[in-house]
Amino acid sequence: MAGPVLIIGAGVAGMTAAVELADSGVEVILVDRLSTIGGNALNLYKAFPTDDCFYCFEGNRWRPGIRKCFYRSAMIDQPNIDLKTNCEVGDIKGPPGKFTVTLERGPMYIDPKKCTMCGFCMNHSEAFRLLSPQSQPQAVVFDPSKMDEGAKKAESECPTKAINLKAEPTTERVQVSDIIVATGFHEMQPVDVDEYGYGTHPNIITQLELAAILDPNGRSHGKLVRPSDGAPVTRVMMVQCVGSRDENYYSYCSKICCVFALKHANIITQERDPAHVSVVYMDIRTYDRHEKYYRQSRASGVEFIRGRVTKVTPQKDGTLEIVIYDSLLDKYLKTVVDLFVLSSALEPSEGSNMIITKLGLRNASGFVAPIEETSEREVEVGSRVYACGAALGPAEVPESVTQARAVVSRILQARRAS
Amino acid sequence: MSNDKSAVLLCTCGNQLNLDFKGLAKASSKMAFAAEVITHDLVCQDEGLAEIEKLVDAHDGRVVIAACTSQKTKPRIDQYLQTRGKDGSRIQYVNIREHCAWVHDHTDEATQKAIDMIRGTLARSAASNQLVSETKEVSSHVTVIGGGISGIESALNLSNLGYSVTLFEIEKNLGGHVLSLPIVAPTGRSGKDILSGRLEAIENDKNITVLCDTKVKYVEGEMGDFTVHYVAGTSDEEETLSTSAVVLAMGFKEFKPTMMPEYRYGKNPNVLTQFELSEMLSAGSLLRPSDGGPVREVVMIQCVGSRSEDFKRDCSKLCCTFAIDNSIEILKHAPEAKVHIVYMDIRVPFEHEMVYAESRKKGVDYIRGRVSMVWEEKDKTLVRIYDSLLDKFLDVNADLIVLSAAILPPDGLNTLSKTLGYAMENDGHIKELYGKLRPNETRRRGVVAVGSVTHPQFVNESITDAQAAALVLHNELQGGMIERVARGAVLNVDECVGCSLCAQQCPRGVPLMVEQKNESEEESDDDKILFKASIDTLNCHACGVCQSLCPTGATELNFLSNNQLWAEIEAILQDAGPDYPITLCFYCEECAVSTIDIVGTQRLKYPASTRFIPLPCAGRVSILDILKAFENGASTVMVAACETGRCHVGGTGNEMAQVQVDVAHDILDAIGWKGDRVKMFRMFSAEPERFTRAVEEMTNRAKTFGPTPVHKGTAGKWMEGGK
Amino acid sequence: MAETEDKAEPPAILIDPIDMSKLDSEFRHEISSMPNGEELSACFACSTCTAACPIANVWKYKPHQLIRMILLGMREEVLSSEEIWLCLTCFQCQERCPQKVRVTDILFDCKNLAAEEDKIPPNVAALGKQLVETGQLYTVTADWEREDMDLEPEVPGLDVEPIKKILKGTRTGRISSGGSE
Amino acid sequence: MPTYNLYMGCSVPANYPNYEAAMTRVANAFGIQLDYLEGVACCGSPNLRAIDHFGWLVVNARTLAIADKTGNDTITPCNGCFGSLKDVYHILVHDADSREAVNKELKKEGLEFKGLSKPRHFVEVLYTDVGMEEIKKKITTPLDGVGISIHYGCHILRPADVTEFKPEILDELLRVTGATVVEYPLWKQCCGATVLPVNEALGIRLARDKLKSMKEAGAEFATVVCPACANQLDLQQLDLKKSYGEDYNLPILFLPQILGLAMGLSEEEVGLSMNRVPAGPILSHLRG
Repeated sequence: MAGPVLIIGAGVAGMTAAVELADSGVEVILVDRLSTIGGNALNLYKAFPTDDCFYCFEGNRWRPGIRKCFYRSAMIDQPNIDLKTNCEVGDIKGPPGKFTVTLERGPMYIDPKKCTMCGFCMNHSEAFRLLSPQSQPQAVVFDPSKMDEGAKKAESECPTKAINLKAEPTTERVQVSDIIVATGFHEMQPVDVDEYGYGTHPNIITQLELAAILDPNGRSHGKLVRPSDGAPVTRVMMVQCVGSRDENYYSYCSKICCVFALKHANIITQERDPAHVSVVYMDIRTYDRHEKYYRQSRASGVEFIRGRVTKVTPQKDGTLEIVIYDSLLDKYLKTVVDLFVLSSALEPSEGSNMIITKLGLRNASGFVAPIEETSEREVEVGSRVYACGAALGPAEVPESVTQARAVVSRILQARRAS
Repeated sequence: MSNDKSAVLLCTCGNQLNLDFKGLAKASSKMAFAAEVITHDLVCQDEGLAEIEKLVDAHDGRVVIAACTSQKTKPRIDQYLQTRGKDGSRIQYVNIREHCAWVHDHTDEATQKAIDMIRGTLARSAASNQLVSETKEVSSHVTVIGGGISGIESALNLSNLGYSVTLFEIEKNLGGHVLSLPIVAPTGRSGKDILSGRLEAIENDKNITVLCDTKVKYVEGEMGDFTVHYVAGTSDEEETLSTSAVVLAMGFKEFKPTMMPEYRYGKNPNVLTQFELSEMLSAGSLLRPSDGGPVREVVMIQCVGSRSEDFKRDCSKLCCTFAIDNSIEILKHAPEAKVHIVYMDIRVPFEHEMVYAESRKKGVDYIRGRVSMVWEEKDKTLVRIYDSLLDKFLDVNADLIVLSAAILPPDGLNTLSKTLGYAMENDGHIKELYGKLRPNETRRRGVVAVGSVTHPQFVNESITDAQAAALVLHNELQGGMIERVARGAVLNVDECVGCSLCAQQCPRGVPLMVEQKNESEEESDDDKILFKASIDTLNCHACGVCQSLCPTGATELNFLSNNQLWAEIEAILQDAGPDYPITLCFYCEECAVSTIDIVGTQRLKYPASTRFIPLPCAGRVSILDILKAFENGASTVMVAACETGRCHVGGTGNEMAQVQVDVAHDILDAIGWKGDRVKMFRMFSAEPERFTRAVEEMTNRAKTFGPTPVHKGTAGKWMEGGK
Repeated sequence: MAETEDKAEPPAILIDPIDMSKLDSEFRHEISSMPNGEELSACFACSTCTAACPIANVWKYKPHQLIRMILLGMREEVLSSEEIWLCLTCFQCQERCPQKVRVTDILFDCKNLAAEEDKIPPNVAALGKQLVETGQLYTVTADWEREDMDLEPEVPGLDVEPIKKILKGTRTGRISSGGSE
Repeated sequence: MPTYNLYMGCSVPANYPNYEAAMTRVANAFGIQLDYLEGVACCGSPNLRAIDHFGWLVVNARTLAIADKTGNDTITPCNGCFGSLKDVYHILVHDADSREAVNKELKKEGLEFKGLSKPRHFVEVLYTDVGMEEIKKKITTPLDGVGISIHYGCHILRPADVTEFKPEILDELLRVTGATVVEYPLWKQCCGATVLPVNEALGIRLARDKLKSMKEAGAEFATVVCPACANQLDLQQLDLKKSYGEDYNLPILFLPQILGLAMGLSEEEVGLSMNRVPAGPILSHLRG
């Protein structure tokens, strides 16, 4: 029997599932724990395999065209979609088809339907800000820790009365027929991979942090600079498989780090002020057509060293001295770099872990796994429970989209059958 | 007449916009096409929406809304009106917030820009048509070409969604490569096992017709009305089948490395490809082909033909996993056997890495390096390997040498594309509509591609593909009753001269050239066949490329006719002159509008001497439109479009625009103007400075080039064109 | 992988790393700007060239290592290596390179660079000298053999002077005249 | 049959008049006219290329420039010369700068490289311009069943994009004589000639491996189309007795010699006596 579908996580996968279901006339409740949706996509600047803005998103019947910019996805104005940001899933009860789910929503200081981003509140108080020009919903967010007089003035004079500083957390129970787990991934913080010294020095960063530096909407307007002192970067070293393919951390291959790293290497060597980039690797894994990134990076002078990093030693001038073992030359190399970038493992998001335990799902290295070990249907993870995107393991955008569509396809099929 | 007048609704965004709204209202009310002017503080809130509804009723749907970006307000307004059964299809939008108030320092300049753009939009609105929702009934039959795992899964999923399916397989029976896989990662089950249940389901599904040993020769037509031409078995009797949509699921072809002498493939029976080994293993026997002797030592060689400029440039993705799975399988048959895998980079995604580890524990020996040569001595097969980590050469006396040969697209994709009209990748696979967000879809509506026809895919990925593609077709066919607002190109057949430019250049291959029954009037044409275009507006993606190319104006977008656009150009440039040189910017409502909006949201500043005209796609702009702009007093013209290779209609809209701009540039040069007064720019909303830089460039040119011949009155009228 | 298996740092004293800042980062451009060098950077160190080489086993630096060294900028080591002169010029490495790197040709380029710095094995230098002096590598001694075969004793059309003249003016001349001008 | 320039280089005329004679006689038999190029000498390869790229370019460009004046293609019987001429031709045709620099030098002699005369190997001309049918007609005393291994030589095969030569050409030219081509693992391997000056032991080792491989594959004798290769495989066999204590006794014949014999030329006419390893088997076969 029909009822709304709950989608947990509003990244690429979750949103695709939501939009496809809505288009097919199925009501969905789309929840995300953050106050702007889009997941990791919003922070990645450029996306492979097409190398355009990460935050563009599938078109649909409401927005014809094959894709649209993210801020136009009008998630709060689409029929059949009930978007709940700043919202976590509490306990889940009841039989498949009749799940009763508790949704715990943080205080809604700003009513996204009312906010017009006119800027009035931001002019009066630091407490209000726009997370990203692409943020969805298009609305400011309020940070209670920065509460001040201006905020109160803003509340009383907001043209649309969109602000409620006294907002309280709310809890509601919803009944849903199916659950889609789209909780995505999280980039491992390699703090305890001691040989790389992450966290001990500002110029030792992860690929996601590098993406933020390269993003023209970011602090340095896309210029490649050292976090320590904002000085231009002339030498970068990236090291692959940090926490991946490593029995001490995650045994699996995180699958997209190589492409991710080479994409950044290409942006640096081809679109930014000249800088020398070297990549230390065990195996370069540019699967399939991604080989293109490997070809291009070699052509644009990126230096590849097959081996491992032996030693990282910070220097007084903010640079880092690095000793690498080159397994093809069987020699040790020593160099000095401004920026040391770790291609850190992709790990399951906290969300996934929580859902896996609550719904008693199988897991694959902590990610959501198909319903049976021997199952070849990757998106069917439980009875009336589905998963798509990086919740199932490291995935690229197109994979997430296909999996989301597959989920919707299966749900519609099941509904026809009953 | 009065019914070409529109109401103007000005939004002050809660009195937060730095514009002179009194002046704005005053000026607007004086405009020829303005019926009434209303200033409202919150158009996007319920009061505002109610106001819009009133105006729509009062003015036959002709309303010009001057507010923030339509990209945000339109969906809300559309839905509000739709739920009340009102028609909002004539509403036009002017962005006076992100495109005016937020980006210009001087109120009066920003206000003047808003005034001009409202005037222009009123002119567009005057000739706007109501768009009606149309329905079309099509058969709910889908054709699946290819009976491998992805084809089988497609058939089953489509059947579940209520479609009747014909499944074509060129071989004697269904199953494809998977039939011969001893083990299917990550399930641990055999290919046969994966298939058996499905084959049964197909048997018992009366909605699925299976045609094995049958070759599809070609498919013609368009969504809802395709005709499949095929021949069964050895007969050369061609049969046809009419269907509404096509699923391409022909799988892949394994490379046969006969032209690589170093491996002796095809010369030495003990040298096999990885798939040939799979067949051997799933047949249950592991013997030395040359003499049926036992297999004690196996050498597998990775990247044979893959990652090679001579054969296949890219990685074949599956080979490493296949090799590892097969090596473990070999050890099951012959526990004492030694297996060496010679590789350059081992590439096993996610948890396949653990299978890699398992194989190492089981004793599979991995050699990073390459093979020098394979040769025979008496009845022995020897292989010499260079180990790049040991820096040593190793000779192995091998019973089996297994080449992980490249995975290539299947034969016949090119032929089929000729009539079916999907696009191809350079590597010979089928090109997906948009690599990032529109996988499985192709350039042609109603044609989807699943499994390895687009790129090598694992079994479970192919299955997911098939499930997803079924949804894509279901969204298109809507169970046989297609219902959609007919927003797109409309063809006036009488005006068509059959030049077929539209059919050749449409990014989505919508226009078809159909033979005309020769109406006997002009018998002078000695019975030569006359072709004319035919356009199904429901299939159209409304980019306007056909319109910008059509020499006779036979095809036009039903929401942006030539006269509408030309009227807008004339009106928006009404006061354009030499003293305040105007840069007119045609921007596409894809990457360009986003970039310009983001510039606004970021409050970046640029000169206010700019005027904007939105187009669905830059491909809509024609040489004529550009010249009209100059004729009406523009000093410079810029076209803001999507990045190269990133066309939002799924093809070449932006490149067509580039052509129009280049030609316009040359024409200007030819008639003694400065060609550099027109230029095209590629927008990218992640890089808003692209737009501000572009505007700086064109406004500077406007200044430095000075008055145009039109301003000086020295320009000859080169343009009588247009109705 | 060694790193991840035991995380203990090797005692720094045992490591004598190559200081990359002392290497010649221009070397790769010097080579790739030469007639056959364009594809140099396409190398992905698969070592097919070494596998294809019939004599790599007697080389200290293998072909793929020489290419690595060029990319890294180890100019001195490459140009003074014996290997570049040991190359058979059989072109098997070049023929089989999956990335179309012209390995043999690049070694020719290296030899020329070495020659420019007078790093030439004596016997090769001698051959150069002989070319400048005689205009040919082999001279007819047993002309009776030619007569036996009814061939003119003197090779028809042979004229060594122009070649001697040309080579005197090029690097060969400089090398064989000893020091550089 | 067209006329060709004949570029002998220095090794064949000095060391292998038998090759030179066999070639000219076979050529005559097919009515091919060979005109010795006037005023040319050594190609210098590959040692010259190694130490003096530019000098090597000019020297060979000069040969081709002289040939240009005749408008005819230029034939050589030597893989070394063939490799040099082909390579230089390839470079000058594809690289305008080198071409300009080289022509600047040649101008001093009033010469210019135009690229009109294509460098070609004698065997390739036989295969392409004469054609197998014509050759077949001329075979009077076939070498039925004699097992022959082919040493192609590096510079005729590689780099393939430059030499544009296919190994099948030699296979077919042999088969047409009725002989059996004996395949052997090391068919691609170098004869070792190039390293002799730098490392003689290594050079000899390569020749020896080559001979060993042929012999073990069951070759009765072997054929070459290059004087340098002949030095290594024929002459060297004598030293191998000393250095390795191995006696392969594998006769090495130039392909035109074999072709000539099959076409009825006498041993004297193809100068068989000058081959270092006596060609016993084939003679007995022809007599028998």
